[in-house]
Amino acid sequence: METAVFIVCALIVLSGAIGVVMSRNPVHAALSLVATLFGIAVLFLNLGAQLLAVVQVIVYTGAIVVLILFVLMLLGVDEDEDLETEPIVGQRVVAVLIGLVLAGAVLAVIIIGKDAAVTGAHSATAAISPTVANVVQIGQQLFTTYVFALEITAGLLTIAVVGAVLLSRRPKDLQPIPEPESMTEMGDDPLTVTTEEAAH
Amino acid sequence: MADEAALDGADATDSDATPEVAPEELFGTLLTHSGGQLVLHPSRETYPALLRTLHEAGYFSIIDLCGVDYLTHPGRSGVPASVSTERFEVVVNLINHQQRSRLRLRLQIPADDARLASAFDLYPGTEAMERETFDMFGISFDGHPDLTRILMPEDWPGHPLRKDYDPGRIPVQFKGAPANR
Amino acid sequence: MIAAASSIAAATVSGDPLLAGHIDLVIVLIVILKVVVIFGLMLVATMLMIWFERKVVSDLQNRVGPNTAGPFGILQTLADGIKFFFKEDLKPARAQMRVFILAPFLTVVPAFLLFTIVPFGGDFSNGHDGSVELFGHTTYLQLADPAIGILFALALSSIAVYGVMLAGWSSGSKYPLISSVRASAQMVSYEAALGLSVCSVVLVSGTLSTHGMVMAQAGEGWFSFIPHWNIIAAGVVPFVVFLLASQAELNRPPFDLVEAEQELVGGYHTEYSSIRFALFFVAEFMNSVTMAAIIVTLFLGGPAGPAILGPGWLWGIFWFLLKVLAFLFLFVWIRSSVPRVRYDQLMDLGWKVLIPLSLGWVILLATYYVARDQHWNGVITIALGAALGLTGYGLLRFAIGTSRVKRLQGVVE
Amino acid sequence: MTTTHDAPINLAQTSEGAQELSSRDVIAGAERLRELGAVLRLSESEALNAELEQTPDEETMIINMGPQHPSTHGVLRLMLELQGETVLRCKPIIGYLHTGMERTGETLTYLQGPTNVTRMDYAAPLFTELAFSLTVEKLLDIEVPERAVWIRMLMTEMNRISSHLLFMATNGMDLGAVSMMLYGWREREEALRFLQEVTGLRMNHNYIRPGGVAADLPDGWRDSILRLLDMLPPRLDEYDVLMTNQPIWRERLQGVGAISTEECLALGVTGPILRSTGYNWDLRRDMPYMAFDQVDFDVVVGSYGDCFDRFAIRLAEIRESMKIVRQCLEKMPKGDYRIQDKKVTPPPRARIDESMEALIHHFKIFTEGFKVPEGEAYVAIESPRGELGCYIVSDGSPNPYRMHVRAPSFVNLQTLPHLMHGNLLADAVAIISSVDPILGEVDR
Repeated sequence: METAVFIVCALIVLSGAIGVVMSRNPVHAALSLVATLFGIAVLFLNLGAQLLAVVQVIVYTGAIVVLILFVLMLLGVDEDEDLETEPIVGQRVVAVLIGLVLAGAVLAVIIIGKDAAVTGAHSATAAISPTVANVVQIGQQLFTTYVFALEITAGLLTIAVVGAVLLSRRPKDLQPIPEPESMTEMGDDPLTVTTEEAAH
Repeated sequence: MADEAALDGADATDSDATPEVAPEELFGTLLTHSGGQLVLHPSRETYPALLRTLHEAGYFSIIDLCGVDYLTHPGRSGVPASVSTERFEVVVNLINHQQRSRLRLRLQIPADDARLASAFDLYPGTEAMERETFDMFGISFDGHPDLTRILMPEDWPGHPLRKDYDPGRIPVQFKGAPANR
Repeated sequence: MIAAASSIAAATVSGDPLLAGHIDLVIVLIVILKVVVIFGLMLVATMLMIWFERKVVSDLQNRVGPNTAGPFGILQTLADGIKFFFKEDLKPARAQMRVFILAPFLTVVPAFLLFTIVPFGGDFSNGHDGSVELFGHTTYLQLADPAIGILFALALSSIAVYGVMLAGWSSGSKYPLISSVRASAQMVSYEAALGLSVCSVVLVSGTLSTHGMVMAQAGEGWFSFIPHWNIIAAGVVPFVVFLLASQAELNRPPFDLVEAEQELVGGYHTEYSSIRFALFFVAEFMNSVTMAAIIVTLFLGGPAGPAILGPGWLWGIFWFLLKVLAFLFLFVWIRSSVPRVRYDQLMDLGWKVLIPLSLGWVILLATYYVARDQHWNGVITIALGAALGLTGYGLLRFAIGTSRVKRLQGVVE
Repeated sequence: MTTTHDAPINLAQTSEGAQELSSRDVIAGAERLRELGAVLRLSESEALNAELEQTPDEETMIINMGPQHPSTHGVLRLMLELQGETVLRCKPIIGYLHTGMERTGETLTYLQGPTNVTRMDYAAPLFTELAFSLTVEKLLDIEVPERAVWIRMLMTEMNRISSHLLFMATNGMDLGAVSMMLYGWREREEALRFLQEVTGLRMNHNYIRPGGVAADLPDGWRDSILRLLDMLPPRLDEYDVLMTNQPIWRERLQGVGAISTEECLALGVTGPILRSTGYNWDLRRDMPYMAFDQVDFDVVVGSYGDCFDRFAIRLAEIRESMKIVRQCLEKMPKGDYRIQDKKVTPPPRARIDESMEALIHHFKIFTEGFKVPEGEAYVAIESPRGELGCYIVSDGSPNPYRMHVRAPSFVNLQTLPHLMHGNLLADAVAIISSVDPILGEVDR
């Protein structure tokens, strides 16, 4: 049963991954990514890591790919991209080379390491105990053994957010025309502020 | 018969009397009265300058601008004798909110050169009205930013409010529908 | 689709005693029976919900509403469904056809799946654990009770957005496109607020399982139930946040920007017709029912309630339906009385109010529990925590105010 | 008749191609001035040089709102250039309801005229009838009887109430307050019921005619009005709860679509939009016609010129109109409801049975119409949407030589590009609604 689920999911994951690369339409590529992520979530389930599976769906399919699609739609990149021109010269050759090197590395690890590298164990760090709840195990691991890594990751993400905000700020924003002075006298009513704020 | 004679007489005295009284003027333009309202009769050339004067005098709004085609009624009333009448007239209604007064301009536009300076620069509110007048009478307005048809379809032939325009001859156009008239 | 759900549920099941031991044919049949019953009930409930909404709205608006098909017009939805089924299915020429066809199913499948984790009956009074006897087996009156229960609901609602987004995008039309852009931003924003308010509940209940939550909120007698409810135990704040965020998540007024008729014609389903449109319609109302059920489970004790006479599980169903109906009425009431908010106001509400509020509340609750476990002085800890939270919120408001002033100055210069 | 008709019509040519927003890089100064409504604020050279949102075209989207759209109040079509959800430019395109009513007016007699003009502003039909009738009466140089004047005032104010109630309904609907739509219509229906009692029709009454009104007020009209006047105030208070004091409602409208007095005057805008900028101008009070100088009412003005002010002004104007209606009720004089001038007024029904002359006269006045002295006249009244003027040129025949109606909505629509600039798409809907255009009047 587990094997059957694994084979089906692996097929979904792989075909999704190929779809991401091969799709000419960026939205189709993003959808293929969803298939891959979903397949991985089911693989997590298959391994008994329920929490990870759900988090995978919530965070990756539910938030990240949605954001990717959001950007795609907002920018209206719905036409087929021109594949003839390469933004960076020779990037395809380099990409193929790097891909081959990575694949070779993975193969090498499997071949050299034999059973030692691919043990079939549920997890490389801690075995999932069937009796203790999933959430408890992950929580304990995260906040004891890996608390430093967790904090570093949090810090990294915060820095990334701040950086993104800084980058997206435009020093000279829209420059609308100043509002003309109205013939009517604007009182000291607090409403004045709202009016002007919203008018811009 | 007696009535007719009396009427003739009245007419005669009227036409006799007009040259004696100097024509009334306002803002350097001929002025007449119509139903209690002031009517000015500027020429096409003096129109832009008059508008500027009026704007300074507090006539901040052109409330209405429309055309009239006097093709079948050339002897119109209310126009002073010194003004030579033309086929078209553009009637502009201005309002002075401070003095609560209205002013009407009647501009004579000849049929062979149906054009007038646009009031858009001073009175942007005439944008749609001038377009409508163009659409309906074919009077073009120099200096109008976007003088296209406004009520009729883009490619409509003719100007429907001209008196020599025969309504009903042109089939109503729906895209793709055969013209069956 | 339900079969798929049950296989996931079976793989993740933890609580249901039915699946604890050896699984034989009877148990499989019981599960299938549950699936079929829930599927049918959901369809009927959706039908009734559409009728209920139209009827209540029309009452609130001084008009009659559906009154011809069946008694009180109750069959109106059925008639509409039949009509939709026989309507011509228009396919826009510029649509991305495969995605266009897929999108309605992407909305309707999560809507069905969502109900699997809702406990809708059972006797929770006097210490009973809500289990019932069915063909000689003990089971819960809910399709699945995975350990990660409520997270499953969040995951499904985050998938549900795909249907809306892709429908809008694939239509090849501009209004639906704007709608799907709105949908994606809105869903991602309110998912966060939704999740954070669920966090408070999880903290209080100590479990992610929906059955466990209902158990935690059960009590004895008539009025001992109510103090256990999370609406009180977790404070009112998470409840309010969840209620608001769920309205946004459901695209219901006043947060129905995605299909704001006055602005975007029909929103994402502008180009849809016939049964495909009906699927969106069904999914939307089904989600309303399910969301009401989830609110009831999270905050009002689900089916837990006193059993007076007769079988307790029937009382459980009765209490559950009563609470759900109350919420459905509330939804309809809100819909008929408030104008729609604007897109930027919606985002402001989500990011500047609801998310900081629910985050602060989670931290405050956590502080309280830590203080209790460590035997600190509860009052002082809470006061400190609250003061810190308020300071943080004040700083946030200040920052927002400053940025607004700066923006205005930049505009003026 | 002329060569224009002989020109073959190429149906394939029928396109609205030229009615497009011009591309951003070919915008001339005047074009930019026009689209921003900025004539008053920037000189042409400044506008050319100013770096006004030089957005590349890829980031903007042109969207057609209308002519079939739920919130464009009929067949208004707006071309919006959007950047995200922000409206950069807007171009109203009208004419979809153009039926040549001004031309039709030239073929109808003065007595038939009101049936034509009443179809222009279909939400406030009595006002167009009134403007037409007043103009004709001015050309005829006649005074209508006192009672007719007061009946006209009563009826138009009732019509103003119903028109503003319709605005309440549509404004609510446009902002998503669906219940408000039905409440507004419910109350409007009550007002229309009274109009129907008097005129026989809910809309397009053809009630106010040159020389007076079509019929006297029916029995029991006082009770109907009093019932209405009792019913409306609590309902209006309900609107305050539902809308005026609703935080979401205020958020949606306050500060949205602001316009200044100068801009309004330059654009020729009148009515509630002008008053919302704080400009104290109401033709009923400032250039009184009929007997408005004898009634006591307030002219409601706003302060900020935004959508909320326009909404609040209209709500307050309902209350003011009710005040006027109440005064009409008290001051309604006895007498004739139409002028007893044989030239203008058809003989009473009873006389037709007795007198051959009356029958002939009746026949003549309805077939041939009455002749109006040569001349031209412009009369303006304050309709619910602003100054409604009628300009008639008479050549002495029974038909107007030229009939032109200055429709307030037609002019007010010009504010849309200015009001919408820089606002969100959702605000665009609120702005259209707050301008309250009636397309029948715009296109005529």
